[in-house]
Amino acid sequence: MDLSFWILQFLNAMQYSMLLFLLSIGLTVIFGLLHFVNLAHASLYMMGAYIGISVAAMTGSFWAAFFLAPMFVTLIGAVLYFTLIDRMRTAGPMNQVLVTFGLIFVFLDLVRMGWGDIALGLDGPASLSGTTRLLGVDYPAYRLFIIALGLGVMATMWLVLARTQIGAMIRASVENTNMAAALGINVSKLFFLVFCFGCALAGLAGVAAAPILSATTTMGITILIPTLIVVVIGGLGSLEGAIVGSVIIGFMETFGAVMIPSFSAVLTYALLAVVLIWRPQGLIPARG
Amino acid sequence: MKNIATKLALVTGLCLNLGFTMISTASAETKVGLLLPYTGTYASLGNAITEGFELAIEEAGRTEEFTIVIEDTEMKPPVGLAKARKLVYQDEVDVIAGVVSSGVLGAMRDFIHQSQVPLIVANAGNNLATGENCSPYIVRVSFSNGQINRPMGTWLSENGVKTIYTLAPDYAAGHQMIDAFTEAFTAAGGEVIGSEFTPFGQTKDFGPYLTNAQASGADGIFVFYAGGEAINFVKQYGSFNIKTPLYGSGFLTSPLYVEAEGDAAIGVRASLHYIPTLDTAENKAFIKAFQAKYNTMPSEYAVQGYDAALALMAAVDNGGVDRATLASQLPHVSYVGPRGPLEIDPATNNIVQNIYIYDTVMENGALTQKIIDTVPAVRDDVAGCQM
Amino acid sequence: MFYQTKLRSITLIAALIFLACYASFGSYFAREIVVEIIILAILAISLDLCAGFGGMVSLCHGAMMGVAAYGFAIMSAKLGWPLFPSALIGLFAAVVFSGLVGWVTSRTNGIFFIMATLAFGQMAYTFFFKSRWLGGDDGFGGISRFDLSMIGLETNDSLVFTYIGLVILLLAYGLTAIVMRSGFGRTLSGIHVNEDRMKALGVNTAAHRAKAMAFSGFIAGLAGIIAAQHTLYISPELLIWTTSGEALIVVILGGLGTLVGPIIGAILLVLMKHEISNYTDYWHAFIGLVLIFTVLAGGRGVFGQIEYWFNKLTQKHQSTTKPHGDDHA
Amino acid sequence: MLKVSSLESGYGETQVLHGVDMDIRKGSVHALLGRNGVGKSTMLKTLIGQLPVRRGRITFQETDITALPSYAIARHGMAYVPETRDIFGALTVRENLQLASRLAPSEGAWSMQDTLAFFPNLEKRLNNGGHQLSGGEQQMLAIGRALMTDPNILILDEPTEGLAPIIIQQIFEKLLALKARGMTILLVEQNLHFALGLADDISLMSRGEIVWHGTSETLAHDTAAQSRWLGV
Repeated sequence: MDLSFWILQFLNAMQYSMLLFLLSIGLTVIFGLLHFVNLAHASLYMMGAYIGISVAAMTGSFWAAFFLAPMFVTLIGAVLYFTLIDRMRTAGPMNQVLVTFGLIFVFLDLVRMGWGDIALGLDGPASLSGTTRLLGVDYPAYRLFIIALGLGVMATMWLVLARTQIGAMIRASVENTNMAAALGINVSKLFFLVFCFGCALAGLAGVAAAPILSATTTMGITILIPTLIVVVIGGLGSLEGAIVGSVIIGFMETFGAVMIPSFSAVLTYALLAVVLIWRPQGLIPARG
Repeated sequence: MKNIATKLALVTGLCLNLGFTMISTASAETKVGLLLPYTGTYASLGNAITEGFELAIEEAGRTEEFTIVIEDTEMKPPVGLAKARKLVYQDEVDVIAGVVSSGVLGAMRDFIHQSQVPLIVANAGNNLATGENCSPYIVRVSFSNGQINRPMGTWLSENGVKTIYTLAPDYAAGHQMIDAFTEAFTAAGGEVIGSEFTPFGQTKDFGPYLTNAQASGADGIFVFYAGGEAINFVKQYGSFNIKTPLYGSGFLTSPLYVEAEGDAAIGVRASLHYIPTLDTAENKAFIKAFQAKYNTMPSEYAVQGYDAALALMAAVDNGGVDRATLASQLPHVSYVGPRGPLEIDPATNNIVQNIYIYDTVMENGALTQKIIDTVPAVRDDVAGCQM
Repeated sequence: MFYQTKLRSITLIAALIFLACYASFGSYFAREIVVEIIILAILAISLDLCAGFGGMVSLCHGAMMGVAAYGFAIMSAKLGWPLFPSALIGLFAAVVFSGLVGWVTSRTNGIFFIMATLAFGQMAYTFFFKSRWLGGDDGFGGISRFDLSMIGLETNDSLVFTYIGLVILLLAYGLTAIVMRSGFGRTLSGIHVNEDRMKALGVNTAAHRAKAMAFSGFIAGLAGIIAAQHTLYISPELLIWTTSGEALIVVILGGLGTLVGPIIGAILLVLMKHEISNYTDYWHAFIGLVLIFTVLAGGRGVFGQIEYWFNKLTQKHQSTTKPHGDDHA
Repeated sequence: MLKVSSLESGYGETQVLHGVDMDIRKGSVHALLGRNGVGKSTMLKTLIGQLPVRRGRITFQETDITALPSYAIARHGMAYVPETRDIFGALTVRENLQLASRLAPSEGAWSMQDTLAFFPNLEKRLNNGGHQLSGGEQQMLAIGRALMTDPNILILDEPTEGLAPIIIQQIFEKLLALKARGMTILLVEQNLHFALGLADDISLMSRGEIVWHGTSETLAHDTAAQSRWLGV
């Protein structure tokens, strides 16, 4: 267990944290602004992976998939928004959970019809296929790319939220929708844009994860629980919460797997239970 | 496949209800219940087994002779048991074939034993089913978890691998596979210097485990993973550029998934009971027929379904006409199939078959399997089985 | 608050008679289906008393059921205890587990409560999944059914077993209805509507919620005992969160907070699943669409909607029942 | 300038406003007075589009805004300072102000400099979070934020509530200054003296209806109306 071992595990933890972050941030921002618990977010992640695989198969280019899949997923999200999400906004969390739970089933079978039951894989870009030397260890370049992507999205979102007019508008709307509207902010439009952005991130996470994880029909349901745990531990609706939650879960699962493997299966659940008993609103809840 | 079968059944049922029953009582046909998952994680396995099964019956030109009733187990033990009861009591099948998950097999075991309806297991590898919990009515034509892995343990040790690090998902089958390997490997003089079980179905990132395995300094890593987890594992192994060679249960680089694994699968050495590149007349004919019908390469699961049907037909040919005679004939089946010579061991009712050690290689721009060695006629110990 | 209205009594009796007839005159598999409905209906009633009256949407009801089933199976099949004491121990284990979960999660609400119960349920699931002694994910068999031969009942006969299941379903319903109608049930509804006010009235709301969960655990435990005796085999599948999710679908489909609704929901879901899976492997999508439609149609559920129409027709008696669907919308 | 006729509105199943008529002249300060719970805040919320109009009509500067969403009404130049002030605590004072500023301000619009000049107290708090302000500062910010939208009418819901007398005096002077600049103001107030000192016109509300209307001078002398409708 020398230093390079710990550096490797640190990078593993970072990579997993960033993947969780990409997924949970969309979910949490949508919740924070729309007060909508969108369980189908995980299905959009799955759609990102499958659409990515198809686009890559058609164009022969990973990067085409990387850019197009999130767009397609956004399109799906937009359709969902106008058919279901918008009219469910005031229907209360219980109904939202149920409707989007129903959507998970629908997407599950849509994927089975479209792509079949056999697990599929996506090849990462050739330029990132090898390993790169970093901090004295050889680490898969694609995984570094995921880390960079996560950090990049994180930094961009932080900048946009903290430093721009639209960021201030979003923060204001999260805190008090009515007051924001009374100041002339078109909150519905803002909601829609943020929802689309969240969907794009889910699709991005899906296509970005596909070269590391395979695409299976159950990938949406299996990622849903860790994503929800991240969001709930961090505090629903807050960017900081999503960051803290992803990093905690990513690091805990990674180091749990290495150090106390026999408990790693329950570690996350135990942490979730402890956090909710100790701080029922999560670690960094959103204002409002 | 199921759709067509059920639609046909539906049409017949609706239009010709009376006539249908008359026909079925008129001819001396055998009624088979296919009990497989068609939804959930194992749906692709269920479909592959069904394809193999139907191909064998069709090839033999005996579709008139066998009525197939298909039921979905959803990989849930209670559902599997309920469907088994339905097949036995309501459809009154003569024999049941299928069963993918060991949990479903475990749930059905007592019921099958008591109702004395023969069951041809076409996948579920639980050692206990042909060991401690064996039954004269349960015959397995697929494999046992131990059978696949023991030969690899011995073979690796004999071929210069001294230390091994093992990884498998943390569930019953994972433990059985690794235990069998470890036992054989240690018995042959090797040493397992590290072993980890990853949370089943939850593990997405194998990075931490791979890093651990590499750090252990073992001569090789031996793993059992199947399905989506196999793809993840092999791809992640490849991306870390790990120098420690990867060995595994052959499901790891099954032809069903090897394409999704891509280049990372090259050089992985594994053991399995069927390899599509097996150079025998039986296998070539089988592959040709399979490709003609389904336009895809058969997997080991398809072969298991195929052999389930072959075993059934052989038992019928030897005089099996009803539940009791089929049950008594099935353990005495032996023939040469796509995977080579095979027979049922009457002591355990488990299959006796060759285990192939193979490498996944790149040939003419496509991934394919190269057989390195054959361990002939691998037979399980009686291991507490009392018929 | 719960009222045993005429409509509910009639629907309950009609549902039980329907199930009895379906089992008696249907094919063999009809009995399997009816037992499946009974197990799901009892579990859904147990969830309805938490979610419909206490506002506690739990995702650990499968685990509550599973703990009872495992408790019973371990005592009887693994340790060789007699069946009835084993069943009592199973139920006791479920009550303790549920009460504990209810107690430690009593400060959480809404999605946080859902997630907290999910966490505890999944921990229980993982415990049994990983237990080598209990066969891990493969589970174990060797369970037997109650010996009721002294009162002339052969429980191994599937029809008799189905009838016994129906009786237990009726018992579970009756018990839950009585408790929900009592002061205990009223207080539970009061906590749901306004927890602070109940606190101000001197109610220990946390303890009350925990007790409600414990009682719910008892009812779920009944489902677990039936499930174990039905399959004579047990595996962790019973405890996984999707089992709870299915129960929740049933409650919503039938009508939240009505206790009769869950029975109707269970009948509908199970029959629908079996009918549709005869035609297509893609029945999940269908269930999903039904769920979406149910919520979009007002979220009252099938029975809740009927009750709503019925109450509109008979406005005179408007004081009796108010569909709970509205409160939770 | 702002004309309301037969307005009906409410929450859920309860109707609060039962046909309200009002006419607010350009450049005037109009006070809406009444006891607690008669529907004054409901009236304001309906005007700015937070509550749907059930019946009746709202015309603002010759435009029918009855069915417009809240944000569109705001963009027509109606600015609202709620009773609870609703400062965005997660935003800094500067952001609270910038948020309200129009992307394309009209000629002579309230700029950041104008607002800060008008409320010098806010200038040194610019980088503080909204949640760090005192009650008086919050009220200044709420008004300043409303001004940043460059309004044609300023709607204030009980601006003096919960504030110390010295702060109330400051607010009073600020509103007087705004009036002098020609700003149209609709004011809901509990503090009669505050209202009488500021308003030109007064409407008294009771049970969701306007029951008395006149100039503030008339009301000042009509003790009967005061005691009947305001309980003074």
